[in-house]
Amino acid sequence: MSEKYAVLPCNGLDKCAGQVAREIAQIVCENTENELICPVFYRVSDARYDKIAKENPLLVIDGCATRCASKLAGEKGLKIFRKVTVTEEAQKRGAPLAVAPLRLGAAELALGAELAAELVKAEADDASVDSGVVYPVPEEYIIHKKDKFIFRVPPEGFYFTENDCWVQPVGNRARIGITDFMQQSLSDIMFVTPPTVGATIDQFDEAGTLESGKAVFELVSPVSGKITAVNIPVLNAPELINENPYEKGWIAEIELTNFAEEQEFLLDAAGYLKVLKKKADEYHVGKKQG
Amino acid sequence: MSEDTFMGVPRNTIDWKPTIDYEKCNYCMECFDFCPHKVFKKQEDDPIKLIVENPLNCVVFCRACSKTCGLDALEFPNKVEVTKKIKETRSGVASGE
Amino acid sequence: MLAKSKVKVMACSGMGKVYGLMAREAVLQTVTHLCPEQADTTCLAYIVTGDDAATAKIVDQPCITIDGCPAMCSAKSVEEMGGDIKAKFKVLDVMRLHKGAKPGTATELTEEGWAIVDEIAAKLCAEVAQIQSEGR
Amino acid sequence: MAEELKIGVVSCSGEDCLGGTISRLATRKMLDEVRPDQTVTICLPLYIAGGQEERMFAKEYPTIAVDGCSKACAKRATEKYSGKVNSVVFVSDIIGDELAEGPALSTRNLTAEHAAMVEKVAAVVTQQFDEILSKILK
Repeated sequence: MSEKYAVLPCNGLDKCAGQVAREIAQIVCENTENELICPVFYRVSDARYDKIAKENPLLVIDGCATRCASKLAGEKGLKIFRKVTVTEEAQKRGAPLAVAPLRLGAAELALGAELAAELVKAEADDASVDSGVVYPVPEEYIIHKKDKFIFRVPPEGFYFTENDCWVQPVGNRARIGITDFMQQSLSDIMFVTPPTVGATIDQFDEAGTLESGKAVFELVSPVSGKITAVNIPVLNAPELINENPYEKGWIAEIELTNFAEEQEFLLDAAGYLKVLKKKADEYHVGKKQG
Repeated sequence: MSEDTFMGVPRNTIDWKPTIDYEKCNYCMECFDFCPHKVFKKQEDDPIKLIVENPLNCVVFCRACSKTCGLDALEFPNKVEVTKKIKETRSGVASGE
Repeated sequence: MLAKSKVKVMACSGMGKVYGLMAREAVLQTVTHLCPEQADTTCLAYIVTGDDAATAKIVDQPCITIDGCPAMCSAKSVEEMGGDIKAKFKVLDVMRLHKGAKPGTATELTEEGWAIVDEIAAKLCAEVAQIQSEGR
Repeated sequence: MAEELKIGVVSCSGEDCLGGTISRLATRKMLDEVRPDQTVTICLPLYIAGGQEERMFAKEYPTIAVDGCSKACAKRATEKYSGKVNSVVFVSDIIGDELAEGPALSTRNLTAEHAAMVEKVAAVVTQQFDEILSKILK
């Protein structure tokens, strides 16, 4: 899990709800390491905020149902990690903002503080989900070369399925992802739909999908268990998977339930290498060129 | 190739292939164009213009072609049951038939 | 008023993927139709050679790069040769706003591909205008 | 199946003149139609943006550079970063300097005349291609 979020408020100036959204964003950023995105500047220029927005989970704060901030996120191709709409929250609390004046009074400030506190707490909860497990980064890779393509396989610590997915177990936790061969077959990955955190899946169940201009690929989970985290940075920057699917390009973390038994059905590096060689010979990655 | 295996069991003992629901299929041929393994076959002169010709070519647990089908006309077996069956076959193979 | 130097808009013109062609076409559209007075391009291949005459065209000049894929060929080449990059764009980022779109091939674009090219060109042009207005 | 022989075709794909567009399209024609199974290409700027893998290109494949104009960017960049090229085809030699140095062309405005130029250039590339192959196979 990354340490901070990007916060995108609507900052609406013509409604009380928009002013509250601004207030919430400010309080949240004051109490966390989060980075604030100015929606006005972001609209006219990608450069200033693109990196922050793409590399961190995105928290969107909309004032009213016009949802300007959500729409802006959509236009920029960003995935929203969490969002809150001020008018809806006010409604839930039985204190609608419809007639509130533009300048924030005590009641509006209190609402802002309350919603901000909830968001800060939710963020702390997200962080506690982080298992703190350290996944060793492969020091080197076994290389299989075919024409101008080079396919990497981590020599140890990883197990594979014949569906080109891997699992890296550490204690009772594991990361899962796709192999270098599958990454190259898909080419530039554009969309990542991760599995749901908290979901329990069986071995070989679907654990999310990846989509490129060429195809949709279903990640076949090598193991059973409960999804404990997803790799947020890859949602907005799927190229991390293309760059290295075993390291920064992992997809999800899972709490293992039955690894000892399931391992029997998985391949080690040598076993997967055989499968990979055969696949590479059969349909050497279509006609992708540099 | 007949010696093809998946997870250590002969491929032909695993029931994994798409089934075309002809009630839904409109022969758009997206799945045919997509599948690199020649699972499907076009039959231009037949009223049934598309069939599953090579079920054993289908990659076990792959359902990618069904994602190209806007009409949901491709069905696959239940993964959990197929896995169970594979595991049973494996223990059978291991214990010497 | 001081004559401002034109912003150099540089495409990767990648050969292998449709995104490279889209970057190329978006630049041609920008410098020949949308804002020929404010922007022009120069040959990236020439820049890549590292030739003095070529790099002189971009050294310390305001540049915008548009790349097809995350290899970022244009951005990296322009940076290496000393161009002052004001903004970097990537076709793939725009493609993500058009889920399921079929833009064509690295040889030829479809109607859908051309529509996205026009959208990218409009973005490039807006960025050019902003850079010039800020005197950056 | 024996490892098939492949030949690298690298074009300048330049943005300054018509020659760049024609070089690009002729190379694409080799990839798409003329020798699809034997042609490999690389994006020229990958010599800078890429890694070791890309810089090995001209060492690994016999390479033909297709250049739009006499600046010979595809040839020069390949030789500077990767390795010797086996042959250079100049679009400007085939369609004439004046035409080649005209403004760059969008494929939106491709005419039958342009298509004919692409054909001509691709034919010369093919001839070089086959010559290189026959030398290697000897």
